[in-house]
Amino acid sequence: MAETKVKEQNTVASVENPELPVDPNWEPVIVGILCNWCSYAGSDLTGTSRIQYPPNIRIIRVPCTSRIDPVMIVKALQTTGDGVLVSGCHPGDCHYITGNYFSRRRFLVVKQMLWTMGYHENRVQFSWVSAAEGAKFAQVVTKVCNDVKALGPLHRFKKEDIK
Amino acid sequence: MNYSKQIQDIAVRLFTENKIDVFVGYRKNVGDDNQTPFIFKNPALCDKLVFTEKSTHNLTNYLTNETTKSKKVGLVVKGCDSRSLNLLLTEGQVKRDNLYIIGVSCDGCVDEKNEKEARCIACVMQSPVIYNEMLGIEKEKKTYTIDADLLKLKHMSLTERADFFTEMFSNCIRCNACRQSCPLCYCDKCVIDQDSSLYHNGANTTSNAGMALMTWYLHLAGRCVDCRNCERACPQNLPLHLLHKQNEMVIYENFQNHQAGMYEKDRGAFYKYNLSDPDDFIM
Amino acid sequence: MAFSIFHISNDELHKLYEDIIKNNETYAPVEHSGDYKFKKVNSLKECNTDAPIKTTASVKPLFFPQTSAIMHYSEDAKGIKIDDPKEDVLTHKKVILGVKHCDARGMQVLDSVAKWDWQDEDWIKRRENTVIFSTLCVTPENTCFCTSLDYDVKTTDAYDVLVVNDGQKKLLKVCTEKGEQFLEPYTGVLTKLNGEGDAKLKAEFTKFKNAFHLKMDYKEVNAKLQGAFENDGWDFESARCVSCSACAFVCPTCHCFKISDEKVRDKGVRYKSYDSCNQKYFTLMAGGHNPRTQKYRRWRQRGMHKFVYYKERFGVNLCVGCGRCTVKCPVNISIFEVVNNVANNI
Amino acid sequence: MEVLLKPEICTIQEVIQETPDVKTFRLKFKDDSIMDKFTWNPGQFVEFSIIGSGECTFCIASSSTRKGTFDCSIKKAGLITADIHNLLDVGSEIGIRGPYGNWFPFEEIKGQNLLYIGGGIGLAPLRSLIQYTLDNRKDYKDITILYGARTSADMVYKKEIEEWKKMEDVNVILTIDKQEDLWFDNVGVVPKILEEKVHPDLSCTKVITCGPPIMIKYTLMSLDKMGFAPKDVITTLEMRMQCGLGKCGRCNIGSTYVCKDGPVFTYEQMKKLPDEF
Repeated sequence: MAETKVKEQNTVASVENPELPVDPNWEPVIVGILCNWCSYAGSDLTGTSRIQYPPNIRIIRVPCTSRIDPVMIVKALQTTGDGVLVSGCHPGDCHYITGNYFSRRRFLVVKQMLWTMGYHENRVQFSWVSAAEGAKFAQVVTKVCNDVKALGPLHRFKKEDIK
Repeated sequence: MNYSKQIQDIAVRLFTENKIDVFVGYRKNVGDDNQTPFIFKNPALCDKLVFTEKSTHNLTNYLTNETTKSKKVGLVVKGCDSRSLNLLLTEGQVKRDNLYIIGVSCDGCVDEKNEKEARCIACVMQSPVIYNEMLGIEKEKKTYTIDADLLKLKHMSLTERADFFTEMFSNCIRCNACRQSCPLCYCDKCVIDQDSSLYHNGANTTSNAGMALMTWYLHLAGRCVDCRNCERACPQNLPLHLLHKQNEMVIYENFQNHQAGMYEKDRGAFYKYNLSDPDDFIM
Repeated sequence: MAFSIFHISNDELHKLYEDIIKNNETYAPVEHSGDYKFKKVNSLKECNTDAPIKTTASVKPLFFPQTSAIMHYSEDAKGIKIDDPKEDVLTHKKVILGVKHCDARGMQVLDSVAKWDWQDEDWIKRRENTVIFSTLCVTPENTCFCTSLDYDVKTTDAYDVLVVNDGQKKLLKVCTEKGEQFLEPYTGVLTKLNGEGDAKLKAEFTKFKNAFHLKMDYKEVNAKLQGAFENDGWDFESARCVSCSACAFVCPTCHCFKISDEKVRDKGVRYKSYDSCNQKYFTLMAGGHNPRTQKYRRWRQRGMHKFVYYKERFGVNLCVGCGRCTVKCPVNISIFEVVNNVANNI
Repeated sequence: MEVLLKPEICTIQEVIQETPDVKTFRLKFKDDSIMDKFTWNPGQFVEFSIIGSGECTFCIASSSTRKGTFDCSIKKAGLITADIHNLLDVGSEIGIRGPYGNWFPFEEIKGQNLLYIGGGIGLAPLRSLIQYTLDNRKDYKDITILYGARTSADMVYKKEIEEWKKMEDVNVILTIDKQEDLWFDNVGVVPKILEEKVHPDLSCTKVITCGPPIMIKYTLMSLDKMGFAPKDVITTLEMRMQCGLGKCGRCNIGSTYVCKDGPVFTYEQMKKLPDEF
């Protein structure tokens, strides 16, 4: 009894749904979908430069951000992810010349659609991180991680038992 | 709005001139006043064709399946249907030479209760944008308005919206009627169908239904022409158009007022880009 | 054996229903945005036992849920562990009110597939523990044709009790031993009819039968369809089908299912869920061979299974004539129309 | 129903790479008491469940006379079979339920000459009956095995075929579709070799055949030509199945449930089915 009380005191209200308390010790799972040529190399640089960033991110490497079917983002949220970070080359720097211009359009639509469906806007975030921006990558991951931490675990539309 | 006689005459003419093998039109339903798609190869059946404000189905759906594949087809389209036809043509699903398109300048369709359909009130393109022959008077393109239901949804709080969609997905029976009725869903093997695929599962749980519908929405973003074949088809009467309208709105507002299928050779919004597309949401 | 027939006033019937709901786990049609679904109810106010058939989902999910878990499992370094099955709430003793008589018949028809060879224990238990109160429709819809098929509403024992309208009063026709036993504690409010009950029922049934728009000669259609495998009518009739599974999922007698796995990390569930022969992938085999690639082949399977094959195998017609598929079809294909047209297209 | 669909856990004892895309898995139930109770007749099939992937139907390719383990030969063809090939190795656990379906009429064909005609992976269901008949050799008269494959590399059970060849009372005829180096047996498609090399006694010979649909089609035509009565030709039908219990409706052809009334049919029975193939 005493224990639960302590626990309750330690929780903070979720930004997404104030009625749901969040345990501050809870660690989210962030699915990071990174483009091979910039962001993935950027994350490598973060590591080799020994810059600290939260270990919550699970990285999936894709050839280009335009290879990402928005369904992948939705799928990540449906299974294990509490948040998704998609990162690619800066506009104009795409290894395949125009890939990220196409994906930029999709990102906007998928972000808005998920928001309309009741996902908090911070659940899905996008960034441009070049291969030289190791420090930026650490910043981005830290920001996404903190944002999702404030939202609490994602329960909505998760795989669950039968209706 | 009644073009039954004209369409019958045209169909007879096309059959006698040997211009078509199959005709896709509407006929009256047996048993009630509604109409149903009518696909036939026998010229003698032409007199069953009708076209009134009850002709609501989008017949371009039939162009991509086996009934009409690689045959010469005569087809009736309204304004909205012609837009999806444009997309099918640009996406290489049908050959223009195989089609004889009878465009009808439409005044709006009515539903089962004889009230004008919501989509027709907000319709932007009542006259067909592609046709061989047009019936009725050509009408001007109307200005885009945001869907009233969508606006209502937008004013809800985040949790209310989430509840709304959880409710919607939990009512879905996953019969795939929406996908099958959609003229732009022509894939031979749909990613939703593949059992034990990475993305989808056949079991009907709320999350699986949601996943399937979200996939469908995202694959139709920038291509949906708001014919609402899906919503009419849904046996559970789910408000399927909402997220289509949402995507349409985002695309219209952000990508140079793009509306799907308005011109011949027009591609979906995601097949092109602009250097000045918004990216302020990206870190 | 002749079972009792009772007379009861509308108010008394409501009271009887209230009593039943109070004493039993009861399911009845509950409205949800215009549509009715069978759900557990706690009072008569929540439900509508006279819900129209057009908008009422069939009672099938109470015996054969759309999705049910076969097993839960987990996997670790030691191997696979299959969890013990959870309790099946549908096998509890329950009463269902307001079942359409065609639905009840559908459940009876499905008994034969559940009970041949391998015994479907769950189904049998669910059936045995359920008392079905059926309501005879007042006016048939223009899509219904239940009276044209191979069973007689007058004599069938697909339901335990049938409620028939008789002016201001209701007739309760008990059809099975189970129904008789169930009604025993409630006989206080019921007036037993002897000779005149049969006559009254007969009049009501005749009235009911005459009200139908759709009528066919079942024997003739069945006989003609047996030779209709190569009939090109299937092609013509199925041309406008969009190959969705709405018809199968709302049908009270479609019983095909698929088995699919869903695993996240090391835990998973195996589901059994509805499937439909109208889908292209239904018979697709590994390696790409598919005997039913064309729409007309799939429709032929559907039509013939409903009207010929099942009868051939189990002696009953699979279609019960509720007309739900016609109502829910995106392009208004009516199975009545299709089988009649094919049968007469020689 | 849910209880009937629950599998028992099996461990893979051995994996044999037969051809580039066929592997034979030797299986054993984790629980020995189930293994003891598990009996099957040649021609029956089991449902494989790969945890996380799904279920798939395979016939048992070994005879119940060789107890202790059972074999299934699997060709990589679809999603689940690809998972089987890629994910499973010795020691992996899978679920098995079964055996289901009917079997080759091994009692009725006693005292007869047997002619086995197999093509490609189609030897797998035959192997179960071949093993059975070899183990009860005295009950049967002449045994002829005609086996064809596209190339010599596509032949399954190579070791076992060599053993059969060495047996004096078994006549083995092998063929491949096109001539290869170092191939000294017959060349040509199965129906052609059948007509050329096999001269059976029509009065007391039963034909048991299994293979790809196109081979079956022409083999049946050849057998007709040779004068076999349809009731003497036994074959297996291929149809997608899921439950194996005659409930799920997937394998329905006419009023027949292939999973329950089949998969073994005589040519005579097959002719009566609606022509869906």
